[in-house]
Parts: sequence; C-alpha cells; structure tokens
Amino acid sequence: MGLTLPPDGEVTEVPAVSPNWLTTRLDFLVNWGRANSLWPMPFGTACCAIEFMATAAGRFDISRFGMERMSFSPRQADVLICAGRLPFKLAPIIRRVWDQMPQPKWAISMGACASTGGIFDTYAMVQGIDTIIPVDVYVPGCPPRPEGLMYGIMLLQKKIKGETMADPSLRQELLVNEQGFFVPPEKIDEISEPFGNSVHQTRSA
Amino acid sequence: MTPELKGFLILTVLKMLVVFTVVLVGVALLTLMERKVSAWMQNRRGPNRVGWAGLLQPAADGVKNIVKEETFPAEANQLLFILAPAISFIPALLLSGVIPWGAPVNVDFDWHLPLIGYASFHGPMSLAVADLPIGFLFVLAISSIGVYGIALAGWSSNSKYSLLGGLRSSAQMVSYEVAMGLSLIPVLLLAGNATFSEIIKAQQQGLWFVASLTLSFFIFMVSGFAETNRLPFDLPEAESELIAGYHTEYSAMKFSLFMIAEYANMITVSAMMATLFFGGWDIPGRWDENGSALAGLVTALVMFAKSFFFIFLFMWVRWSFPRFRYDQLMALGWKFLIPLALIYIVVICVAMWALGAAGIVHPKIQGLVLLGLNLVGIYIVFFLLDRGRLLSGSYRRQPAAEARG
Amino acid sequence: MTAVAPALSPSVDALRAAFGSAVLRAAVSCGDSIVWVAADRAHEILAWLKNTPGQTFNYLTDVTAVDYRDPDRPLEVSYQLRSLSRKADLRVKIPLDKAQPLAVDSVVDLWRGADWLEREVFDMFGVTFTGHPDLRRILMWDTYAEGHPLRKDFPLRGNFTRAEQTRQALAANPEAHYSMEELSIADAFNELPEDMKRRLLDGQRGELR
Amino acid sequence: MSTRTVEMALATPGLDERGRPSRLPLSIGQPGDDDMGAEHMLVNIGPQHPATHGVLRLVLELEGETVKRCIPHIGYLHSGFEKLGEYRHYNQIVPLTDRTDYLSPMANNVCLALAAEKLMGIEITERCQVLRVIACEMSRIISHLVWLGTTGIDLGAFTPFLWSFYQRERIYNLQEAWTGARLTTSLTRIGGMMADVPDGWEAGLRDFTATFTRTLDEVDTMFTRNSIWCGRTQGVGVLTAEEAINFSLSGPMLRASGVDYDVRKDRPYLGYETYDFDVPVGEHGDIYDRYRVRLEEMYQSNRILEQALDRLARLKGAPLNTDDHRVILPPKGRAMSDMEAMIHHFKQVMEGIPAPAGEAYLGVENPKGELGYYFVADGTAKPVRWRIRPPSFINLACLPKLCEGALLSDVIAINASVDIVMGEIDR
Repeated sequence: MGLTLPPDGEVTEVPAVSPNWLTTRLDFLVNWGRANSLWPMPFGTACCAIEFMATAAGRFDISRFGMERMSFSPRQADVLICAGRLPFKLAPIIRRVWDQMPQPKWAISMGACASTGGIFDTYAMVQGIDTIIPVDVYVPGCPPRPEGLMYGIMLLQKKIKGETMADPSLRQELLVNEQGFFVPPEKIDEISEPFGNSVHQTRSA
Repeated sequence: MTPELKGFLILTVLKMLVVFTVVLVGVALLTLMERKVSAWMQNRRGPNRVGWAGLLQPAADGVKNIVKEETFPAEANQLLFILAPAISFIPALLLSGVIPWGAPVNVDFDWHLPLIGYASFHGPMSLAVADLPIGFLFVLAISSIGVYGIALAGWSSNSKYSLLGGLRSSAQMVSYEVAMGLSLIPVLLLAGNATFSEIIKAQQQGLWFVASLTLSFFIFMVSGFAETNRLPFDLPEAESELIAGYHTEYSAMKFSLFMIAEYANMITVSAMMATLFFGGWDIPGRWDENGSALAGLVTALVMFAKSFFFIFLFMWVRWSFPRFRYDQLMALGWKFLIPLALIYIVVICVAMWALGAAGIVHPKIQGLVLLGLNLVGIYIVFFLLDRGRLLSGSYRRQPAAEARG
Repeated sequence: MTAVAPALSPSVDALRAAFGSAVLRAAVSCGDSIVWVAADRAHEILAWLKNTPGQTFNYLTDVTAVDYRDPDRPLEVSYQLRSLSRKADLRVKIPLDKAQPLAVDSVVDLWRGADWLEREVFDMFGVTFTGHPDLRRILMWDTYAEGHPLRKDFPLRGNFTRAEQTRQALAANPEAHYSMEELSIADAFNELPEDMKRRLLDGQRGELR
Repeated sequence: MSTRTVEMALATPGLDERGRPSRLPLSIGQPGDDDMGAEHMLVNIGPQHPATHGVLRLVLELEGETVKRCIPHIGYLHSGFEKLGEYRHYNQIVPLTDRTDYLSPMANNVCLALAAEKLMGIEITERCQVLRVIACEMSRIISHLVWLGTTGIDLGAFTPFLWSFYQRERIYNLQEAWTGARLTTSLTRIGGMMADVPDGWEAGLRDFTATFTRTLDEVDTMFTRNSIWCGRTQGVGVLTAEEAINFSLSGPMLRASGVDYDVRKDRPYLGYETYDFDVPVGEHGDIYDRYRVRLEEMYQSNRILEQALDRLARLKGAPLNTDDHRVILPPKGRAMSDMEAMIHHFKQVMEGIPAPAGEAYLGVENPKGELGYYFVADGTAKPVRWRIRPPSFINLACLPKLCEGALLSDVIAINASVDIVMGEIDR
C-alpha cells in the first residue's frame, strides 16, 4: 500500500515465491476474470461524476469493458471510482463504502479534486482521497476526459493482470482502530511531495 | 430393476444433464444478450473486449464472482442468509424440467452397459425431463417457492433496503401468483388436461391458445413479468430506490445465484408462454408426428425460437418502460388482473357450454368462435374500460391542457 | 447597465414614513436600492414590506450576510426582497455589531423559503435567528468545531491542521451527523424531558457519544 | 399500545449517566394510535445512493412505505466556494463558477460576468450579448437533458438517459470547439468573452438545433402519454402557486406550479426581451407538469438559439469585447511589442481589476431557476463577499413539504423533479 516504509538500513526479505505452472495458470485465469469484469462503484460527487456518466453513455461506452453494471451496492462492486471532490463531511462515508466492499477491490481517484484537492484548497476539502482510502490509479484532469478515465481503467486492468494470488499483502486491509483509518501526518509528508500553491505546503498542514 | 426402467432412468438423467446445461449456459448467454440488447437500443456497443464480440464476458463475470470475497453482514441471520440464494435458484432450475422442449422422439435401443447391465427403451420419448401429468400445477407450486428465497434474503440481511425489497417482492409475488393461476384456468378448460404435452396436442387440433384465449395470454404475460421481477415490475430490486433491493447485501457467488435464478425464471416463463399459448414445439402443418430425430430437432428449434422471442420481449420491455409504483402494482394486480381473470373464466365457461349446446365440436371452428369472442373482449377491456386509467392508482385526471403559457 | 441614473426605490420613503428612526439609512448601489434597518425592528419591517398593499414584497430572493474586511465594521445580514407582481426589488440590510451577540429575528414565519437560507447564515456566520424552528448547522456538520467559515477571522484552510481535520472527519460516526434529538426536535420538543430541553436550548445538541 | 420506533441500523441507543436512553424515539405516538400506525421505520437514503443525484442525504421516517417525514441533510459537497472567491480576482472566480452548477457551466460563467459588469458599470457589445445568450441556452438544453435522463432512470426507464447523453455529447463537442473544455468552460471574462467562436462553429450549432429535437420527440413519445409515467408523476409532489412563492422557488419548479415568472421575461438581461420565445407554465404543480415545463423549455431554447444564430450572422465581424481598457487585456500582439501595453497586461493579470466600492446583485434564469450572484466590493480587486443564490438549494428546501404522505418511490421521483445539482446546493 506504500504507506509503510522500512526503517533505514533494514532490508526486508521478499519471500521467494516459486511460480509453478499451475498457480500461474490459475493467476492468469483469475486475473483475466477480474480485469474484464470490473463492476464500478460510482462514488460520484461533483463535476467528474458528469464526465463519468458521459463515459458510461453512448459515445464512450464503458460497457465495452464489461463495466456497465454499476453496483450501487458496495457489496457487489470491484472498483470504487471516486469521481469528484471529497469534503471532510463525506470522508467517513467513502471510508465506510470502501470498508463495505468485498475483496478484491481497487480504487480509482478520478480528477484533480479527488487526487489532490484540486483548486479547492479550503477548510472543507480533503486534500486527496489517498488520505482516506488506498488508491490504485489516479486520473488527472479537471475533470478528466472520458478517454482519460478509460485509460485509467485500462491501466488498472494492466495492474490487475500483474497480480498474483500468492501475494497476500495485495489484499491486506489497512489497520482500522476505533478512530478509523488514520495515517500520521509526518508519514503523509514523508511519502508525499510538496503540493498546492507553494513548495512549502505539505499534505498535512 | 427391469431393463425398461433402467433405460428410462438413463434417458432421464441424460435429459436432465442436457436441459440443465442448456439452461445454465443459456442464462450466461442471456446476461450477455441483455447487455447487448440494451446497448443496441441505447446507441452503444455493449461488451466487446473479451472474446469474440464479448462472448466471454459472462465467463469473466463468473470467474470473478467465484473468487470474490463472500461477505456476511454482522447482524445477518447466517443460515437463512446462505440458504436464500439456493432457495430462489433451485426452483428456477426445477421448472425447466417439466417443459417439453420438442416433439416426442421415437427411441429404440437395447444396450448392455457395464455396471448397469441391460437397459432398453422402445417407443416415443418425451423431450421434457419429466412430462408430469400435473405439470401445470407443478409449475404453479414450484414457482411460488421462489418467493421464499427473495423474502428470506430480504429479511435475513438485516438491512432496511433489503427488507423493503423482500416485503415488496412477497406482496407482489403472492398477488400475481393468483392472477397467473386464474389466467391459466381457461387453458385447462380448453385443453382438458394438465399435462403440457396434452395442452400442446390440444392446440395442434384447434387453434393456438393465443388466438382462442387472448386475454388469458395477456394476463399471463403481465403476471409473468411480475413473477420474474422484471421491469416494469422490478420493485423488489428497484435500483434507483432500494439500491439493489433484496440482494443489496449479497456479494460474489450468492449474488450471482440470484441473477441466475432471475434469468432462469425468465427462460421458464418464456417457455411456458410459448408452450401454453403458442403451441409449444408445434409447427403448423403437422409434419412433426413421425417421431424421427430430425423432427425432434426441428421442433426443439421452433420451441427455442418461440421462447427466444419472449425473452427478447422481456428485454425490450425492460429497456423501454418506467417502473410501477408499489400501490399501482397492487392496484393493477388486485383491481384489474384478478377480476378480469375471474370474469374471463366465466365467459369461457359459458362460451364452451354454448358451443357444446349449439353442437359445434370441431376444435378449429370452436377456436375461431372464441377468437371472435376475444376480439370483442379485447375491445371492451382495452378501449372501453381501461385506456390507461386503471393503472393510475388513486389519482387520475384529464391530460393537462397544453403547458405552453 | 442602463444609462439612466437609477433612483432610490419608493418603498424606502414609505418605510421611513412608517418606521421613522428604525430605518437607519438608504442608498443606491449599482442600481439596487438598499435600506439599512435596526435589528430589533427588522422582523416588523419585513412583515410590513411583505403584507402592505402597494409594497407586496412577496418573494424572498435571498438571505445572506456580509462580513467586511474592516474588523470594526458591523456584520450585515441582507435580505433580498422582490415583488413578483410589481417587478420591484429591495435589499434590506441589518447591521449587527460584532461585539454583541449576533442575533436577528427569524422570518421563517413570513417566508418558508427563509428556512434553509437562515440556517446557512447561521452556519457560515454564526448569526442566531431567534424564533427559527430548526436552527442548526446545514452545510458543516453539527460538531464542526473550527468556527464559522465565512467570517473574516476564519482562515481559508480552516483553523485546524489538515491532519487534525482528517482525523476528526474519520473519527466522526456518519450517523452522528444527525442525532435523534435533531430529528425529533421540530415537533417533539414539548415532550422532551426537562434536562434535555435545557441542553438543547443551550445549543448542546448533537454531541458525539 | 406500542409507540415503538424501529431503528435498525441507525443508532445504538446510548444511555446517559442516569441510565436512561439518551436518544429519543423519532415519533412520539399519541395515545389511541393503532399498533400498526405507530410503528415507524427510519430509512437513510444517501449520501451515496443512485437516486440522490450526488451526495444528498434524505432521512425518511416511513410507516410501511408511506413517508411520514423527510429530512434532507446537505453539505456533503461543501467545498467553500464563497470563501475561496474572496481570495480571488473577479476574473479568477470564473473557473469556480464552472464547478458550482456543473450541469450548465456556461450559464454560470455568463451570470458571473454579468454581475461583475453590473458592479463595475461596464457595457458589453451586442455580439457578446448574442454569444452569451447562445451560451445560456445551450446550457439550458444540456442541463435539462441530464435532468430528463436521470429522472427517467429514477423512474425506472434507463434508455432515455443514453439518448439524452448522446445529444449532450454533441453540445460538448461545440463547447469544446469554442472553449477548449468539455465541461469546465470558463467561457466569459469581465467585459467580454474568453474567445470568439471558431470558424464554422455556427454551422455545427445550426445542425444541432435542427436535429436534436428529434430526441425530445422520441422521449415525448415514450413518456408523455405513457400510462405508467403519468401514474407515477401526476398528482405527486404537488405544490400550489402560493406555496411555491412562499418557498422562494424559482425556475421550472415555480412555473410548473402556475406562476408565470421567468427572469428572462420579467427582468430582462442580455436583450432577452428582443427574442421571441414562450415561457411554459404548468397548472397542477406536480411532477408531470415539471416534466412538461422542462421538455417545452428545451424546445423554446431551441427557438432562441435559432434566432441568436441569425443575429450572430448579422453581427459577423463586430467587436466582441468591450472597449474598456480597465478590464480588457490588450491584444497579445500589442502586449508583446508595446511597453505600456505590456505593463498594462501585467498589472491587470497580477493585480486584477479593482471594482468600485459598492454591491450588486444580479439574477439570471439558469436551468435550475434563478441563479443570483451578489458581489460586495470595497474598492480592491477581490470581492469582500461573493454570494451565490443557489436555485437548487432553495428549491430543495421544499422537499420535506413535497414528500409528506408520499410513498418511498414517490420521494425518488419528487427529488428527481426538483432537479438538483449538489455542487450548487452545497457550494
């Protein structure tokens, strides 16, 4: 998930997974199924949701990827597409929706606001949904064109096709204490670049 | 065990395998067809990335759903939560067993098989898995079990949306079950038999029942739409109101079972419409009686074509109509369809008696007379009584004057 | 945009005649007539403007408030009125001294449309509307602790750090955004136990448990 | 005598210090209520729900399927537009307006420019007026198209959504050719436009106006006389004219209730008084009339577009931007060659356009209703207060009233008929 960096000097041993023929074939089949049947959970909030609707509509037609079945019930969804800005008031909602989705699940952050807060560097807005949920693909744009979203989807498909069921860390859930998912601010600053209008501005402050 | 019984059992098992496989594969393809048909109506393409023209899309969905995590809501009743998809799935498959999928085929074999011994079969073999003498009642009985699955799913999930979906579904199924049953009584009257193959024979001798019992067909079709929870009667899973209705909390394969059940129900109801009202595997011209394998195949294809048309009709309607409201749905069932079905039974009884009294016994002539009667009935029901008024529930008004200011 | 120099609305003179010193001043800005009235008689004046024949400002276009950059300048609550039949507009402004508690009489009894608009002003500026049936925060959640965002003393990025904002947001139980008390406050207030009534009157509703 | 309230997922009842439940049941049943009637269920719709058009949250108190009370909760998309506007120059606010009512961005841009011009006392050219009318009416069409599609979905008919989006795509193409963006157009500048329409653009719009009504006709065929549609919409969510005025409704919501009020007719701006169009007015104030009004408005917008295109052809070559050097940037060529022009350009971009102290409110007829921008200026280049009068915010406030006694399905239909856009409601 990228949020846990090893302490300095410590080398983490990657367990040597010996891919035998059967597991790779099985991985191929499973990944093929997962990649080609990504049912989106449209978490559409703002402008990007309109472009998402345009992606689903006739001219761009997300259904070609087998994605036209919008699962408004998170239980049946595979990929959460957060389309639009995310205020703090909505933050616990998206976290809950994410928690309700069964594994395997992926998240696409569609648009500048969902990815970084965009132009809304204000008191009300979450500066990037990756402070709330883990994100697999960021689609830039304000809003992204449907082609951009589809490129993001195809990137996600590529990513899924590279996964293996032998790696349990892919499906690890982030720790949730009683206060919900929380990343310490120094960790956020450490792994994220300066952003916003000034080079001195960080994610956490 | 006699060789005849053994042969019969072997054939039955074979038929079961074939029918269930065909139905399940058909379900998978129907999900694809639904997406393609909707795409075609909506200026879209539909799935076309996986396999040729997207043919492998159902496979991808299936693989994904099998390896997806099964969720169990914390407060759910675990036993019923797991049981519910099965309860709605099994009756849907059972029903396909009693439909005659083709004209009887003459089978003549006398085999010695390892482990089994001598098995033989001589004579015509029905192309239904079980051509029950009570086929008709069997259908009504089993199809009403399906509602348990949905109601239990709604209740056991312990979610309000599911609960509302389950409640709606129970009320809807119970109401339309009545209308469906009543609409089939004229068929029984005319056919004089509850076996599907006999009903088809009766239609071969006279007219197809869609001609002689048009109103029955109409009631059956509407109830069939309601029984399968398809739009405009998809209130139990009304997406824009109840998210996913009774299966809101279901994920992965349990959810798929509900989908399979829905499509299998669609196949069954379509096949029943074809069987009961469109002569089943009958091809006008009566050349299919020789019992040859070719005749069996051709009639099966004809049956398939007829069912396919109704399946297409299901989809066509789904992508065209808005959804009913709950009270309108109930009003349509109880205030319109059931009284109509009851009156229609009386009308048909009287007509049969009058025909008998007048000495008209030839089935074709009888059918023609009934067709005339039905045309009058259709005119009365749709053009004098209804004109959309009965559906509007408690409120109706003259079409608003032109809204232009 | 018209070349004709716009004149003060005749309603202002009528108001001066009827209410005298309660009408503080009047001006025309960019063609809009603005009248400043005293807070204690604002409701009376607005009711008069709505109900008097010849005025009939039956349509409440907008309710908002302005906090000026000058910290000594009073915060103004502004009512944008319109008469649909006469096609006339009038903006009534109520200056509120920021040193005092900010309070105005609610006009929900005159215009139902003021309900949410006043709640928004309450949320964003902290102006209390006395007599409002259901005055609670509307855009921010009830336990929002950083202040009133549109006040000039509120920084653009909020009073807390991003990390604290995220932490608070994620710690919030979505259900806590509306508590049972809030839901039932409108029509069940009289049945509430005494201590709860007192708590609600003190504005302690919707606390997280 | 049960006055139990069924609270299933909503809350675990907490206990206070003295061990009493600290949360009250939602309804205090009256003595004499029958048992069936006293059992209420609380259903939470949203903020993530297919039919709330964004992140609206409705808390419904249900008795069976009948709605006893509907409590909307908004603010789930509150992004601080108005606060952000106080930190921006007037021209820099234009991109923000795209994102409030993101279904009709160009109309918002126009409203902002008009309000700022009113504040600064700037006259715009006739060609600019015509182009802004075109922008407004295009926006009205695409906004109503989305409304039509999503309302169809809410009532169970999926297909019209895709038809209407097909037509919307055609407008997107035109918008993109004009402004470079499909959705976030940022079309206007104070005193003029960001750009003139490109060559041949008028032909594209003419083609659109000539053919897009076919989709409306198809939808009309599908819905207007459909007995399910009529049954679902007629007599549901009724609001009388007096109530509608008292609720400060505007736009199609107000007109469907029979109030003949349209900002374009009653307080004309952009020369709307010179266009020939009708304002459709309903009589019953129900969902069906709102549907009819909006459908007819699209035909009328089409008429306006055709007239505006004729004028545009007449005004070919006329200046687009106003001749006021306070607000209009010098042409690029001069800024690159002429020192004064360059300084002027630099100062205008960096320091913004100061507005005289004062305040201005300007309302325009947006697709959702009367959109008003209210500027308070203190002589600097940034407004003291930028207030949006959000039509759908005010229209939505009457939802509890509309939903009283309706069924659960009706709530969805009523909510759809209000035509909300959360970006504008929450700002």
